[in-house]
Amino acid sequence: MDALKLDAANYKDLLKHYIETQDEQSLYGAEQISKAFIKNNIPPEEIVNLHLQALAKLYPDLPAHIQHSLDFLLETMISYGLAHKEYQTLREQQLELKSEISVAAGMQDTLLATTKPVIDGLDIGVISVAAHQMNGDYHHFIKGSDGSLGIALADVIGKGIPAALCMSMIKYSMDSFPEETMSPKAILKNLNRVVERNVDPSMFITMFYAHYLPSEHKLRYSSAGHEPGFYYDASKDTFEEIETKGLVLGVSPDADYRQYERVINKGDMVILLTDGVTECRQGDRFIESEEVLEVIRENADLPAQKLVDKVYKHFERLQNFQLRDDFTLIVLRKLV
Amino acid sequence: MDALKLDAANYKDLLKHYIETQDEQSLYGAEQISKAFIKNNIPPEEIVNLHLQALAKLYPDLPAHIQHSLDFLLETMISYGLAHKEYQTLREQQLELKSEISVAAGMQDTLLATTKPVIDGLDIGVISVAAHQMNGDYHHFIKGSDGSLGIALADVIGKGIPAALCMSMIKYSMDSFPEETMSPKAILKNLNRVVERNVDPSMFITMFYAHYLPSEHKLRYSSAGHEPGFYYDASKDTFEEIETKGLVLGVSPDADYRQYERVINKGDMVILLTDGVTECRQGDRFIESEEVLEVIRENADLPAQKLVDKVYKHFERLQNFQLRDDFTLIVLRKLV
Amino acid sequence: MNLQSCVTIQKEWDIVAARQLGRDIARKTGFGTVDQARIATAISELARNIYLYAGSGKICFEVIDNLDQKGMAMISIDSGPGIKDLSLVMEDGYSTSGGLGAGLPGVKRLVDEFDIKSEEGEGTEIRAIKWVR
Amino acid sequence: MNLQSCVTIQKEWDIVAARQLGRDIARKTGFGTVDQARIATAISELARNIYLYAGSGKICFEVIDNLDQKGMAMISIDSGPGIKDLSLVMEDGYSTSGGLGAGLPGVKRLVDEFDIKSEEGEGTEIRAIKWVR
Ligand SMILES: [Mn+2]
Ligand SMILES: [Mn+2]
Ligand SMILES: [Mn+2]
Ligand SMILES: [Mn+2]
Repeated sequence: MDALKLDAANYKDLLKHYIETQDEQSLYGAEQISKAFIKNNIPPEEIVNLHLQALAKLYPDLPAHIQHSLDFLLETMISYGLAHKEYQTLREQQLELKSEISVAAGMQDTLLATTKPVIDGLDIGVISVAAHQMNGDYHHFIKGSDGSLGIALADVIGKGIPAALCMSMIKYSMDSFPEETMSPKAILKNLNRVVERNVDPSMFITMFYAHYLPSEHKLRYSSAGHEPGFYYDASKDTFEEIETKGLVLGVSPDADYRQYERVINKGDMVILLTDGVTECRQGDRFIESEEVLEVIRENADLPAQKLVDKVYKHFERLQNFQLRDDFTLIVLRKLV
Repeated sequence: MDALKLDAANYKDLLKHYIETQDEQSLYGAEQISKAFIKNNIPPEEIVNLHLQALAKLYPDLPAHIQHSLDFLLETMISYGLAHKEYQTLREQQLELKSEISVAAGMQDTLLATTKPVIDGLDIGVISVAAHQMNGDYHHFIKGSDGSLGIALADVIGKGIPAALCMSMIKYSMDSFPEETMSPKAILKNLNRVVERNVDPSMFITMFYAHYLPSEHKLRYSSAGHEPGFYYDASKDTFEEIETKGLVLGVSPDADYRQYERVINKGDMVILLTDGVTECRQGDRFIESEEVLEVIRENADLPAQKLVDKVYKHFERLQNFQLRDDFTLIVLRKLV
Repeated sequence: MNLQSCVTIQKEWDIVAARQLGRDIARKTGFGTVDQARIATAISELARNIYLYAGSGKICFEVIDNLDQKGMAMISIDSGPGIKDLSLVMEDGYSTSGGLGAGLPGVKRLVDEFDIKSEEGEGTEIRAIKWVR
Repeated sequence: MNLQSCVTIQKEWDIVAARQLGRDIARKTGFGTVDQARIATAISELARNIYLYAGSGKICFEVIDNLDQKGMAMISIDSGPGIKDLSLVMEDGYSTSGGLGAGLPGVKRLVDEFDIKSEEGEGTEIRAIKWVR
């Protein structure tokens, strides 16, 4: 409250100067002093009181009705002061919760960390950004001893902490699979059983699993209800949707997954994504898939990593820097 | 903003009445109207503006210096208005976070659920209560095909969300162990490696693993820095601490765990617990372990489940119904 | 010695009477304008609480004059249904007012000391103290 | 057609000049007292941002007069180091002011439309629009 007394003098001087000159500088001063008040936890009703006292000193003959009117104004500010105090409590609670979540997010990052592998003749770009602190998208690269590459991409329906808990399950389960079962349909079948057993029925996971065999120029893949990716055919300069069928994980214990295969040629790209990419929203408008492909096409001559970074920046801005869903985009480009 | 216009007239009338009478009723009106303003998301600077306009209408000859002074006051309120808007955003975020955590807590409950097994000649009581929404204590019963019983009891140092994520790891890892390795020291050695690899160094887990072999009347156990349990010897009617040595999980990758063994006779009890039981606090005073044993002794003739429930109720009340740490207590009593 | 003055709360109008008496006592006790307004708001909340949930009760005031401190206690007493879950009621944003900083958490914020006792079926007693600064 | 008026920001005093020009334009455009004050505060934040992080830059104003809407754009342009993590900067309470509702999230709250472009090493351009109600 000593700070308040000091500021009271300050306030009176600024007010006097403003009344005399009506200059912008005093108003800038008003802004500064009110920020200092907020920093010192001084509620708005104190400002009204300060104002009344300053006026009374500056104008000893201040009419009674003006004084009474300011008493009335002060009374209306008490509720705002209460809301302001609740705001301060909320801020503290929020900070505590956020730091708890950030520890948890750090743990999750460590746990789910995956390294972009180096594969001869394959240019890989990947970006995964969480909408909130914890990422409910999951991607993982597994380099096989035969030189092949496994790519897992999953999305929990739901965000935040519950989604993150789910994702740890996927990770631990995949870790426990023996390497031989790297066929996409077998992996999805196994995971489906784990999810069905362990996760409550209101929670679903979509997943795309791809297995790239460099020696055969082939991509094998299966999907569990995951957002379809795109295939860029360099010879025709066209994009086409990667069509797949498959039930989301966790619905039925006996789900079987179809496995697809396609040959990949030089310059072709495989684009895998989660619905956070295709369901970007600009204001009230959902973007169209074509818009994603357009941005990819515009930047198609960039290396894969620069390409995905650019696409992310584009849609980050479009959404006003507030992602509505976790955003994961993987691009594979066959170089030779 | 139409509500604002309506309220403007209201405000002016109330103000006029107050200036004329200075009665309490107008001030009560001021309180009510300001609550309505807050409900309608009207920031404090609008109130000052309302006030100025009301005054100008009530006193057409309002002196210029009063007008200017209120303009100045209005300027100081802009920052309060901004803080107020941030407060509203915070409230929404907080509600969202809390509901997220409650979903996650539900998932964790499902995930970590364990059934108290039925073993001939063994009476089992167990209670586990979280201090906050998510439980950082973990216990699990595993009934072996040979009729033996595995009991895992763990405590993450730390509470809340990060602790919960840790616990899922323990659960998934244990699920993936083949059944043959049910020896306590092997299980702790395995888990220690998992924790060391996956969890950040600031996070520790203490664990007690016991394996009860009914055919041999034996209990084998190992501990990773866990709060010591107690052994009740029915023939002597005495309690003794179960002494164990062993590093907490996650400190060193190569930790080895000693395994202990003890014969259990009819009427004997094995009491396993986490530090939330022994470190109950009453006001500023920590309770002594003896106090726990006293309460157990007082209720020793109850069935094991009733016994642990009674102990919990005792310490819940002692702590004013606000647990400071997660509380888990397991009692095994050999019946025959 | 503390002299108690009380206002019975039965209808909404009584809230104003309690505020009036409380503000008068606050002024005489030496509270400044801002604290008078805060005390009046706290009284509003306590009285409205009685009016809305207990039907009837009373708000009493005590002037506290120790050697080192001067202050005022506001005591709210009712024999209504009582409060089942105290920690819930004291949680921000729980009250039906939509968490406008009002309700009992609001009272707690407006004063320096706050104590509440409640038994289901027997009633509630709240004691709130504000000290002159 | 939009006519731009700009104020160069190099020293703290320039913040006041930008506010002054912005407030004058706001008044002439038809904004009320409260919105004038909000516009001035938004300008303060934009200008202080340039002054603190970019060293120098400018704040420009455009009056927008469509058939159905009248408003004012505040454009902040600098060639400073740029902002590395835009989402972080746009987060409440991130700014060094200790989350007093100020910083760029504060500007966003004070206006009706807000757009920001930033390239590391190249600079930042912010466009904030407020409409006359
Ligand atoms: Mn998701
Ligand atoms: Mn998604
Ligand atoms: Mn713990
Ligand atoms: Mn503990």
